[in-house]
Amino acid sequence: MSILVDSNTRLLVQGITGREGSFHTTQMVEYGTNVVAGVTPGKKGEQVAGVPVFDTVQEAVAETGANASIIYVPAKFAPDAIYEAVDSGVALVVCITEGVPINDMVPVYAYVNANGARLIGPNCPGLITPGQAKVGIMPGFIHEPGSVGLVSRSGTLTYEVVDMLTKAGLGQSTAVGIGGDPVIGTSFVDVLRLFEADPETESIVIIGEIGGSDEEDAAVFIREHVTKPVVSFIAGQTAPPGKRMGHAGAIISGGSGSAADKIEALEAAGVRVAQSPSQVPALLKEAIAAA
Amino acid sequence: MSILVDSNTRLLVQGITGREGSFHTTQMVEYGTNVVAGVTPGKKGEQVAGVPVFDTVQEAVAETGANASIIYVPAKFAPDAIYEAVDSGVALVVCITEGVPINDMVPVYAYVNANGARLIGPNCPGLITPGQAKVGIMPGFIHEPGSVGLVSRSGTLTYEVVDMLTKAGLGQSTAVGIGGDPVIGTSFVDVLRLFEADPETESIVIIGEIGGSDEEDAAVFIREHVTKPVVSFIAGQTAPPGKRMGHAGAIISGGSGSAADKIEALEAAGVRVAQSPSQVPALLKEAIAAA
Amino acid sequence: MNVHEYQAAEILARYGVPVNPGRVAESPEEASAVAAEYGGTVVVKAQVHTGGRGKAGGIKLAHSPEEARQAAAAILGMDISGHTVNKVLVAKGVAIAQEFYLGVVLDRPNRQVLVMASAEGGVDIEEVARERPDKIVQRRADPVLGFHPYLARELGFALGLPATQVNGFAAIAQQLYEAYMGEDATLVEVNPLILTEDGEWRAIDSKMSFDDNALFRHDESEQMRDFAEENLTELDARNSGISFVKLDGDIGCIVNGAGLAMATMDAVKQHGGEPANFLDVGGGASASQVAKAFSLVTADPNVKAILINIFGGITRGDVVADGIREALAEVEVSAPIVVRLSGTNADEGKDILAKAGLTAVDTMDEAAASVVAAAHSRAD
Amino acid sequence: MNVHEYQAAEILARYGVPVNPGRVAESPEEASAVAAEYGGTVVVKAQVHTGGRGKAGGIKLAHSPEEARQAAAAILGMDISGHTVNKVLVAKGVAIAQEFYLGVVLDRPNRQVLVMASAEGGVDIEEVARERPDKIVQRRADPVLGFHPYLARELGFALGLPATQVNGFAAIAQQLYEAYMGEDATLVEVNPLILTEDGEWRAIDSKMSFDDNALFRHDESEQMRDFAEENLTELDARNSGISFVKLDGDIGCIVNGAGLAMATMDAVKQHGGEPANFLDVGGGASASQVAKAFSLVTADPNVKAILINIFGGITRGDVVADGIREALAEVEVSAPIVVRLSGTNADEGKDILAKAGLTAVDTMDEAAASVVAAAHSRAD
Repeated sequence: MSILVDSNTRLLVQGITGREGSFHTTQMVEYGTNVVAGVTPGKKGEQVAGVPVFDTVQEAVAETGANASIIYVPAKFAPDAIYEAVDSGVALVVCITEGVPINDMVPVYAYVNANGARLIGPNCPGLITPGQAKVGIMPGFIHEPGSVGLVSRSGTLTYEVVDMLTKAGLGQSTAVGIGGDPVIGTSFVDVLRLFEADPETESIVIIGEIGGSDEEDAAVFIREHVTKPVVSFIAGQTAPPGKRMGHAGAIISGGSGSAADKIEALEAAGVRVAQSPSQVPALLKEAIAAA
Repeated sequence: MSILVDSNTRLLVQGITGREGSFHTTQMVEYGTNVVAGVTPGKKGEQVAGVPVFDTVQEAVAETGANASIIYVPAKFAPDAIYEAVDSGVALVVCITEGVPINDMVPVYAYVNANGARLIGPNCPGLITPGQAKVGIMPGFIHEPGSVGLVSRSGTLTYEVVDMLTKAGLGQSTAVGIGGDPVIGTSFVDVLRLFEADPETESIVIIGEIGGSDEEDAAVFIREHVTKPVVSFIAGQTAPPGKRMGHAGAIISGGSGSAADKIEALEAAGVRVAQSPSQVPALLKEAIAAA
Repeated sequence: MNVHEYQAAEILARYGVPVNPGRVAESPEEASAVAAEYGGTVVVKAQVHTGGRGKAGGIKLAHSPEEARQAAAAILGMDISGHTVNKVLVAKGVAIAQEFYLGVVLDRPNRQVLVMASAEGGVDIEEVARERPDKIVQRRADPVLGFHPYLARELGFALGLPATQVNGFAAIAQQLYEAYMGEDATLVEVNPLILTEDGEWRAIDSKMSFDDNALFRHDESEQMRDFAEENLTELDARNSGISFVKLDGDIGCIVNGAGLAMATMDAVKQHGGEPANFLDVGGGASASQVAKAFSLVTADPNVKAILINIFGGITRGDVVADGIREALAEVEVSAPIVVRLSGTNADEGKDILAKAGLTAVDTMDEAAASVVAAAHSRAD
Repeated sequence: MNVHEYQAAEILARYGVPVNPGRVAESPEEASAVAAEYGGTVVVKAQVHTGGRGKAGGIKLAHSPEEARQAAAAILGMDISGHTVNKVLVAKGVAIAQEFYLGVVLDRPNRQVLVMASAEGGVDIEEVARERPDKIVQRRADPVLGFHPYLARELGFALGLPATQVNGFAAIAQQLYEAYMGEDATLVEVNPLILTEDGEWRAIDSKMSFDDNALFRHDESEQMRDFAEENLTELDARNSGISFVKLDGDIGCIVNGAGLAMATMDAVKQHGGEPANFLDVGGGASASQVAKAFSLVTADPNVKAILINIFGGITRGDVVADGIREALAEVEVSAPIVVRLSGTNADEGKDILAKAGLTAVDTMDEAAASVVAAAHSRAD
């Protein structure tokens, strides 16, 4: 098993003929992801990396049975693309797009949940179940199948940690980048719940960063519901308050959202928190051994 | 039994201190309805017909356990009153108010249903379970407890029919006025489903009128799901096309919504359709005898 | 409330719809001047609140200012289905490559707003809906989130538009939806919406109706009301809280409640009479309401007898009877009056009426039979 | 993006909020003229994008035009937490009966918009939230339907307002919400919102921040940007797609990815150094991006050494290395450079760098240790 995506995933790419969309479709197909369809309005009949292109999601789903979608359209059009996917019955929607206005995401979030779908992102690298499906922009080759469930708000920092895990012989069940924006579809807690329930995930790594209180919420959830060993790293210990650190969500406001608070909350929940990404594999082995 | 309201109904009146609200509260209390609370912002601490007044629905529900609400506020404020009731956990909301803009009711309808509540109206006389609860503006004394379930889009026309039923010895389980607007919370079909499931309702009377296709939908539902005898009367056989007959919904447009179409559909579903309200009791007795 | 084609076009233009240029004219000279300004061919169209203008000769092509003058002269003053033409729209001629239908309406059964389109434009869409329903494509707007851009595109693709024309079409579909919501319309229709030979979208004939319940927040729409097109009696009635619709018969009806009023008209008809009107005095039925109702009904010279049908509910029968008595003291009514009074305090009401020389009956059928007889005896 | 108090007040006034009269002045003379026009007492307030103006002496009462002139003279040019005061707001004095807090923010955990109020106005609301959370009342707007009027009234009643003041308060709460949504704000705050002795509501101090992601649809907000308040280097960086935040240390950082950039700063600190900046070159890391990053980092005279940390993902290590090489050919960099290259094509990248005279290390920790050592050796 694994969570959210696997070899049964039939992936649709929204914005497939764009620069990003076509590049990453090729990458995903090369990785072995079952990419069944793409959508770009007006480009029906074209192909990208051997994947047929349709005008609408509805049509693409009807023709190909796509059950997951990844979105590479510009920020201005991303909310519409999410609504189109959900309304067409796509159960898992991964929005890579960066820069979507917060006020657009608030109703999107409510709608996706009310309709029983799941959104990952926006402003995220996507997710990967090594050896089965890469649904995102992460470099596939650094991953290895295994039993570590990884969830992160970041992109390259995740790759950094994954690379270290793989080199330490710790393969991954699924690695999920939930995105760095203030309003995202899936939270740490959502992913933790899935990892806890997944028999193939035996330990968990959480890569957090400053801003918001998702890590604190995760700590509460871990204390109450997670039985598997958990290790964490929180980026931004040196970030000054009130400044946005790249990610729209990475800002310490009014004294809340600091790395210190998050680390304290996680440690109080029994999570081993690494001082640097390089410590993660050793801490994880320690946690697994102690479990 | 009965449907929707009975002696367990704990009624809240929104707009209780207004002219309409206070008059009808008195009438409902005199009928024996269990009116537990009223709301008019800023009038907390007052009383109307012995009923305590609160500033907000939330407070009224918390203090009195109200489980149904009736709304007498002006059209401009009625949608807000419905949202307030639903958000405060009131399961049944009856909106008497006339003249609510259609575009305001479209999201209200979706919201009420998404939240598992039920709305009757707007622009309706309310509903009554004789001898137990009068939740509306109908004259109580013409009703008699019994086994006829009555549902209607009209006000005084319903009273006309109820009066004849009572005089003919045919008491009512519940009589529901669903309202005359194009967008109403509860349709004929919704009420028919409840009557069909209610063991104390043994026969059903539908009072329809021109406009829309609710009667045609009711006919389809009756054919497929209703086992109890049904009699109907449709008002507006002489109404000219394209003109609004008082009710915002009573307009024959583009050749659809005519009384003839509705009568044809109902008769095809095995419903006896009266030529005038006065024929209803006799037709109903005939239908009951035939069943 | 309805507005004229040229007014609907003005509103839609504000929402960005590419409306075909046109100007309204109230005289042949004005029409000629507009034609001269545009140059080339123009279309002169009667502005009336009814369909079937084309068949009635209310739409004419004109190839010169002089022809436009003549066309306007022929159309102005014309009677189309009972509507007198007081204005024409002089619209620029345009080379049509393809005609479409695009409309926004309330989908009553689903309580949602529906956007409909068809490649069978320029014809009666209701006929298309009946006879070739597969030629109509439609998408429902989310009741809260609105009409998503992707839905507008889906309509365009479903019409079989070439890829290059889909975005232009989708934009117009969204503009029509925005106009529907923004103006509290009950109908927005462009028929035909065309593609010109140059591949441009143009709205050729626009139509809008508005929700009367929402006019309180649309002073601008209210100001578009064409009183020449409205039945002034109906407007007058509405201002008094009375619903009134003029009909062709000779039996005036005064009823409390819209459903009962319709049923009363039906009863009159069943008893061989023809109702002169629909009239709902509303909930209160005070003396002044009843007096107003009498004046509305008696203003119709065709009325030979009057039926008052009141079911006393919250409104008490004695109060209504008082209202009738007082109204009759104010308004002179020569036609015979039949009163039916039932429900709350009906007996007390009958006593009051008896003192005023009126006899009230108990049932609607009795009252209908009696008023028809009275009318017939006067007609003879 | 932040705006000044006077700009936030201008925006809120457009939404109907009863903002206390005030005018901005850039010289003591202008301030005096505004005071003369208003008459009576005025308040002269420093306009800077930072809190703590009161404590810093940036807010002064003035009872005459001359006092206003003196107050403005004292405040203009003042440094408040590193912000130079270039403008003051001269606001009309008002007799305060009661002070409130009213704000609209994003409730991140619930992904909804929250309206908060407190009868403890005029003080630091975050302190109230921490120490007396029961003094704050809040309601969440429906994510799709918005902030219902009843919710605004509930807030008013929860504050214990007299019945006569609830509607006025509720209207302002809704206006603030409308401004939040309409302007794509991330914060709208009035603190204090006051009741005057005459029972009138007045917004005394307004604050707004905007969602950078939504500025594309708000040219007017963008035009309110006060470049004197912005770090021009940060703005310049953003225009090149680079996220840059100036810090106080001496080790310049160039990293791909925001999370990795933060982690890199943390690693520098752990190894005894102080980062001079946060810098995320973004996804591409082309030669021109890297060159731009170099020029941003080297513009800081404090920078003693530079750490480049690249994890090649979709971005290939050899491409980044090429970028670094080309950038170094364009931009003169005197500070020592430590490169860490890992991931896709890292080995090819290292070869390229070696030819350019740069040695790349494998891990972030190594790189951090090495760059800190380099900086320290230069500092000595």
